[in-house]
Amino acid sequence: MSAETKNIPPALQVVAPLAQPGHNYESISRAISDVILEKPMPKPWYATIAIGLSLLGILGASSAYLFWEGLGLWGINNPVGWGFAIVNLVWWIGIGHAGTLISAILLLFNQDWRTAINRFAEAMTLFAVMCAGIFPLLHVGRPWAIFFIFPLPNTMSLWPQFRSPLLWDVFAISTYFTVSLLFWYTGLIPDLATLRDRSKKGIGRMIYGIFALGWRGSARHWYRYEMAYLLLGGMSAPLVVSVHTIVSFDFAVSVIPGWHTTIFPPYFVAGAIYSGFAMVLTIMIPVRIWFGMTDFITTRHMDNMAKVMLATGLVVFYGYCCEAFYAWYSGSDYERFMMLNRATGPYAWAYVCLLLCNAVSPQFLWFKWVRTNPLPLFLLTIVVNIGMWLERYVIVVTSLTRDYLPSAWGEYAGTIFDWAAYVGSIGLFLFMLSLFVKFLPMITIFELRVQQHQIDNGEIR
Amino acid sequence: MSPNDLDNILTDREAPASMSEHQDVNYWRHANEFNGAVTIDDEKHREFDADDPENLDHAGRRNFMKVMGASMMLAGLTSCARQPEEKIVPYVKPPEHSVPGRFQYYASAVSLSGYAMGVVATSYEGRPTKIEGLKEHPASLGSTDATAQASILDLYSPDRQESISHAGNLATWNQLVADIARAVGEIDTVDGAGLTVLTETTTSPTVQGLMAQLQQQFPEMKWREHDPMGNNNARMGALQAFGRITATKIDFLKAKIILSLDANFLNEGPAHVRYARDFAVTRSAEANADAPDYVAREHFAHDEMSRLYVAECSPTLTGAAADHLMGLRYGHVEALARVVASRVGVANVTADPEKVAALDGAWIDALVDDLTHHKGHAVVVAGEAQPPVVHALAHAINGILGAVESGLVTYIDSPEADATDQQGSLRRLVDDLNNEQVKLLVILGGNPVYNAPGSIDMAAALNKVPLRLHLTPEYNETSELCHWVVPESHALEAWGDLRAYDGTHSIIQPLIRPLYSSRTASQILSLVLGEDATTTDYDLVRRRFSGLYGAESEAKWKKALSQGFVEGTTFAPVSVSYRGSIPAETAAVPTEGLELIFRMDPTIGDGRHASNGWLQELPKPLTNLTWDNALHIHPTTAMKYELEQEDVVILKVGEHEVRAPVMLMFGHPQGVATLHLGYGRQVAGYIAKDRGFNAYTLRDESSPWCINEGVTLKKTSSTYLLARTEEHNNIEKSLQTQAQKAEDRHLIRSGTLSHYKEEPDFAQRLGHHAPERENTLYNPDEKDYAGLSWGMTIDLNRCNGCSVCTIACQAENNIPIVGKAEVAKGREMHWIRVDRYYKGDMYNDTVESAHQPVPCMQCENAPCEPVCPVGGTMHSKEGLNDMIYNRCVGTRYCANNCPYKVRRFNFFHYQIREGQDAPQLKMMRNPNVTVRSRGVMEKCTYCVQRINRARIDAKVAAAKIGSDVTAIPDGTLVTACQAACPSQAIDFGNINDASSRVSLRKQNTRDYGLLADIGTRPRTTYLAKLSNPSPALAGADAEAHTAEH
Amino acid sequence: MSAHGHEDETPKVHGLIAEFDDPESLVKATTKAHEAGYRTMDAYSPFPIHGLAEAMGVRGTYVSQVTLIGGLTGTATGFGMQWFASTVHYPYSIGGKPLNSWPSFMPITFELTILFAAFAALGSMLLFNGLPRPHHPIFNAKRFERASSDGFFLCIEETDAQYDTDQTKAFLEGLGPVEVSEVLE
Amino acid sequence: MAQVFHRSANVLARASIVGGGLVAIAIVTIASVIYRSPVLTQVNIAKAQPVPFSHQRHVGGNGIDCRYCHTSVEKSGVANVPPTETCMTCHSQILTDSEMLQPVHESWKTGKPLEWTRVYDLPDFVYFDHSIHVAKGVGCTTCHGEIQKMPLTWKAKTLHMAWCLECHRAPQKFLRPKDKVFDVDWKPAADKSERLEAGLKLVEEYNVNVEQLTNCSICHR
Repeated sequence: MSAETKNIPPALQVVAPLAQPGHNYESISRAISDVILEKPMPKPWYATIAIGLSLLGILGASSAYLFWEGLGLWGINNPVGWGFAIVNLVWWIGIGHAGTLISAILLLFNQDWRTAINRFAEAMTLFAVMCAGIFPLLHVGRPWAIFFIFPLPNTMSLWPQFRSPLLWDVFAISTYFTVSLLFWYTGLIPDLATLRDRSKKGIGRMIYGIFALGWRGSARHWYRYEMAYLLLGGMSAPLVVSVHTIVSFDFAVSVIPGWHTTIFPPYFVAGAIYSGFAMVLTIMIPVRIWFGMTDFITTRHMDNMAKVMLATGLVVFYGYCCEAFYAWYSGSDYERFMMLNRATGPYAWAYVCLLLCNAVSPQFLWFKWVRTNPLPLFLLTIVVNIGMWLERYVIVVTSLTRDYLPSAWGEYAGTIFDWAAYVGSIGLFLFMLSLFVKFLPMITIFELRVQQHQIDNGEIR
Repeated sequence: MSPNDLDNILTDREAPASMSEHQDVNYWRHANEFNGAVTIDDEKHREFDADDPENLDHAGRRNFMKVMGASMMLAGLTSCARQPEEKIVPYVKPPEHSVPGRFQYYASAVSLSGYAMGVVATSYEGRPTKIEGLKEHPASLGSTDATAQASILDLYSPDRQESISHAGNLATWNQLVADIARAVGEIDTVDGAGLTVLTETTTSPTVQGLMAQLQQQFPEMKWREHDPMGNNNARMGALQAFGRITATKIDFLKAKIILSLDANFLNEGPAHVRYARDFAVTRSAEANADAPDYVAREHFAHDEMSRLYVAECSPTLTGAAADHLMGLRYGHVEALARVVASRVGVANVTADPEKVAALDGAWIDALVDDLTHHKGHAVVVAGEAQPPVVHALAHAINGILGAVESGLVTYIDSPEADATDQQGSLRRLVDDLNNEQVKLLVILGGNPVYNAPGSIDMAAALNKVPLRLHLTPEYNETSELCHWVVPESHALEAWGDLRAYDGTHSIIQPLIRPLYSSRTASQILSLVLGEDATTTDYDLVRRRFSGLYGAESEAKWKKALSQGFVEGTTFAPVSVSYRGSIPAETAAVPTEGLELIFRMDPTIGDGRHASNGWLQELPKPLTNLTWDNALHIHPTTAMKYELEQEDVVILKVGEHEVRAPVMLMFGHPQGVATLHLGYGRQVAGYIAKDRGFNAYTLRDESSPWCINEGVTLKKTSSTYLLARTEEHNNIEKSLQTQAQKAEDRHLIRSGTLSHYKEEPDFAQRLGHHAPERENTLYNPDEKDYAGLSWGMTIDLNRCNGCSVCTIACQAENNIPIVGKAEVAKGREMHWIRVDRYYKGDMYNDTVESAHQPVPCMQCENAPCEPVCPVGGTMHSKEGLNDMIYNRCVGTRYCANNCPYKVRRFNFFHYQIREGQDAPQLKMMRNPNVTVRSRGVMEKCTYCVQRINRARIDAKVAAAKIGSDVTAIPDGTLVTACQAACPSQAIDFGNINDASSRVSLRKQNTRDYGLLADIGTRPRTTYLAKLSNPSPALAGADAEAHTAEH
Repeated sequence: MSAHGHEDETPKVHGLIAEFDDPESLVKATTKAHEAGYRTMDAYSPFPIHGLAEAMGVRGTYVSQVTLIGGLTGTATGFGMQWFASTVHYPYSIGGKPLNSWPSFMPITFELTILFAAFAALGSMLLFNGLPRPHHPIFNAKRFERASSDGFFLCIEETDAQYDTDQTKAFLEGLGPVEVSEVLE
Repeated sequence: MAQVFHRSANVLARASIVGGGLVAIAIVTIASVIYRSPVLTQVNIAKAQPVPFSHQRHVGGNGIDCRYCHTSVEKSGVANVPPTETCMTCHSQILTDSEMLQPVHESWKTGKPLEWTRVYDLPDFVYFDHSIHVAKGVGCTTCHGEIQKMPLTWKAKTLHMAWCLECHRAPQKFLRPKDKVFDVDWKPAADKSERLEAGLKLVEEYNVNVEQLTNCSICHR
């Protein structure tokens, strides 16, 4: 069937195509499943998993020692009760948001270009949330009593305290993880069937078979399947917004100057998407090359993601401005001093860096050249990742070191154990990603087929 | 058992006991009724069996992984381990009058630099657990100072000398007896020539009596005294003024104008607790007599307030309390004394005009004017650090000002056992030693090798003595050089007696048998006397007692034991006459070069408390420094020497030198530097060893308090961490910002008396106002606190910042020390801290500072509560902000969200860390307060254990008589901090009872809530601070004082 | 064909299967089959094809309704739990807030709504689809592995009222398939 | 194409999904059952003691009042375990040469205390006060069970917090007239409503501040 392009809007005619021409259903299936079933893993993959594993080791060792000795090993103190643990938690959760956004919200907005990247982004979401999930456990003073925060049957006839934002977090994050997992798995079922049918080895075939649940591509099944998939997407959209809103409540609900502000929910969500897209790109740019996915993940995708980053980056910048403005406008000495101290106090360096990373650097994304060239874009995403970590650092630390009573002011600096936990979590992330690309299709095959079908029909290009 | 039993939040396994009505004399028992006294073995037995939670503490730690594994494995539903089996070990014969599980109270006394401080000691199942003030005792009036509070820790200190040793080997009492007998036998032949007894300042009648016996038996023996601080200048001053040594007693209740010549009378000296109390009374003026909480004062009108002038060369809390403060060099104090003396009309006193020129004329004019216009109500107090002549001048001025007639100043015979010139005494001792005239040296307490002035080589001198005995609570530098080292009994485990600053004869009675093979000074003396070696401390004290009171001694003794002191033994005034001869002024004061001032350390004293962790960790007033001493200098002076905070400098005087870290201190006189004595111990236990530097080595025998010539200061490249309980980066800048913010936020509200009279509610007008209770989404009436409802007020006008509240709280609530490193990280655990804020221009020679004790505010809208995910902290019906340790998982969210930052987190298991893990420390713990484990948040709950005890007792009592009113009489239930506070700044009680003291205080127009503007509705509120500047000087000062406007 | 050999009685027939080489012809064929009155049949494709199910006369599914019910259950559970715990079971005063401070209960209520709904959606989809079903006769069909990459199949099952081996085979061949073959149980 | 799975796999697959759920529930249930069982709570498990002291004999048989030995129960938080002296008040006359009582006589001679094994052992952060409970009409047997029937003493209740709260939330269900506090044979009215009514009257009469009883600081400090 000829690719007639009459009904393509001229604007799209010029941009890169969603997929390189010359593919058909079979070639698509092969291209992706062969990575798992046939081809050997590229060298960089071995490097990545090695790094991941060693960092993971650091995480294990440092956590064990932490559990044994106590939180004193960290830099936290009075008045700074929260440090790296919370910073990392918020950072990881934020990163997670891109996945759900791409798979759910773009699905609802019917954005074709999500097809090639949503599987990967969703996987990232899951792993990011896992990384975030380890921090509450490390963070509490008595991890062996952490079950107190779940509404479990107990002989004390006690309940958790439902007014606490931390408890909201527990529910929000665990729900977020579960739903993302279901969503992701639902998307996987048909591809697992493909792998089942294409793999020769008995064991692999077995395992893929088990998880494919006996999917056979029946029209009736597809019919309900699409309905369920749409519903899950519909639910994930508000969920993803709620999660970072609730995370921001940890701060917004408190009384601490610089935390107690209503701007946080929207500006946290924007920041989350911002950092999420940055991380997707950071991972995607090398991966598409290593695994020869350039046919399906084209500059078009990078261009679009970069645009989303630019948009959310601007929202975040707007958030910073609002913070400063309202600090002044509130007329409250506490707020004004907080802002002043942020900009000129002992942690000014962090504030300046974060402005450079999050407010200035994204401006480069106005240039198409930056958006469509892997290297500059890759570097820029790294910068943004750092910037977003600093943002949380600034929020947590500057406010706590200087709040109401000058006599109770303090200082904070992470110790080696703080850093160990942080890089350790990155190790976990890399390790999980490596396993993912090794054993599961990194691009949704059946949706690519749909896309191919539409391309063949000239509905899109 | 629930899983949280498993981790190690555990407490001494006892049931609640009573703290109620401990003022009631009948509650105290005679220790000699207490003959069933438990020995250390029984104690060990009871303490360290499985029944002791602390053992489980360790177990808990050992099984930590198991426990964690367990709880996690079972998803926290259950824990797999069963509560370990515990034993109950009842008495065989129970001691009389003891009810298991209830406290018993004994009236006794502790030594305050040799003088008596009356105390009530609490005993639980035979172990002392707490010390409170003795209401009827003149030196206490129910309060204590920090050292008295902390002396309970000395009893259980792991650094105590436990057994008699000879040349470093364990020895027995009998070997000692034999050896001493031999030595005494030898000197006996020559009337005791060669026998020397060295004591510190003591007032013990028993020791006095025994010494008298000794001198009788051995006419040639020598009694030498050395006390690194003491009050020798006062003695010599009296001698100079009156030709005889007397003690000065000041009745501050009569004092309207006070001039302190470098005297820190609020925090130092044998009477400072009493003086602080009386002074506070003279400060508590009220705008109108019908102020609800106004208490009439004998010599003062309701709106009248004393005025305090302080001239000092090193910042003290007395200076901080001053209405007019003058910082000057050491020598100028004498100049000031002279000029004041001559101007109030003391005959033939001259002042060097050159020096006078260096002083602030207006200041002196106003002062002299005040003094002369308040004859009979004006007093001059001279500081121990000042030379005798200044004391003499003070006596002269007081005479002229009629302070003596009015009874404001009373002269009495010194209560000391042997009031003598200790400076001379030390010199003679050293000469004797060096001339090898001493054959047997008996050192009773003290540590001369460490704390003798550097100009004396005590070690070398000592080594010339053939036989040396040292009676000491802990093994120290002196013990190291002595053949015999005998552990000295603690006041809570031995019989003894002391006199208070006014001569009151106080009895020290034991609550427990000596934990170790310790002896008392009296026992050693009786040994030297060759008495039966089994003579007990009890025998000796009784003997002396009957010696003093003859026939009626039996009755008096019984009464004294239940009262803690012998009634009517206050010394009668002696009439003395001023000899009117003040020698012309001595050498000029060098105004160039660095001047070194030596001061007793504010917390560990002259070093005798260096092994006390509580005092080491108590932030030193004004500097918030812990665990160290330093070279305190003004930032400007520092700039001159290009020094910064924590730089290490080498101070050299003569051939002696020390390496000292620099501590910048606003308000410190320019060109002057203060060194605190008492640090730099080399031979000591874990707590004291190698902390700070030993400033004694720079000290000179002839002028022990100041060196103003030949001081060289060399900056080194190294720095030294000083652990302060406030933020560390750039102290100068941050202190300024802090001062500024404290001002902007109206944290400390203060005004002048005159302004207060015009605008009685000035404090309440300051700052933003708390949101109206109605301004809420919710129904504001849902919370009502019927029945009991607790509240607290802290009167900033009374508080002088002495920090005893912090230690009292630490003792009452089993609060651990965390050590220097942790303090430096900002992890100190004190539940009530004393905030210090500077005011005005920080770079003045003197700077105003205010103090604010901050415990938990028990906010009604507590920000900490809603954020806790597990309900580990919530509100009680009595308005308390409860903290439930065993529910806490340690998210630290509550601490973050506390605007007052009064919550404390156990970052480690501090209770069993080095220096804290000694088993005997467990005997000290308050059985009614949970010992917190690692990972748990903790904080002040208004001593809820005392509240519960009082409530239960009241209810049980009511139930007995079938009444339905369970009244807790106002004032019978006091918090630990309130009980200890010398100036009674803290009031606590039921705010639903309109007549309770605290309610009345809250109705005062000076009452305001800290940060109330953010809507926390604190239950602890503050009363604004007042100052009373002289109208003559009002100009500049008044501005600073009312800077709030 | 796995059903062969190890069963001694002649294997049962599952139905007839026709393979087509593109989505469009599969849809056409299915429509025709439905018009011809065939009912017990199913079409198989490597990706969802719009109109295919409709062509077999599928008219809607209850997945969405079940999801809604799941969601509402979640709401009830979430708020109910918090309300019961805070006002009935162990009421205590927290920071001066009322026992039933419902605004603070909203976040958890919302999260549980989503959680329950998500499980309902996936669960009902699997349930109605009769999954998991690892073994299915259709897998016996020739070249059926291509149904998960590029094969398009229509299978009229033996249980269909109109099913007749010869006629149906003829009918299917009339639809222009690549190949028609018999599927055994 | 060949089948990947055998027919039986279908049943297996569905079974395992359902089974998974059931197993999870089972684990939770079993765990909490074990947790509440005597294995951990030690309820109804008699403890070996140096002397096989029998409340059955002393209370049930001889009808000795609780306070004769546990003297401090009305005055103090702890109801003391009696000193050897108390035992000797009788046993210096009775059973003076009994093998069983050897340890008691031993202790009396040597002055070395007996070491009893604790039966009722609250977690150490719980502060229970006997005096107030006794004063407000909580009978001994309410918590200590039918002590007069115990040849060796055992724990009658779990001492779980939930158990404490049963009474702290609704004392009317458990209170008894003060004069019956030490009466081990006292039985509440058989009829439930009658019992509650009586209880409510006592709560009123002894003015028990019920809403305060659930404050955390009442038991935890």
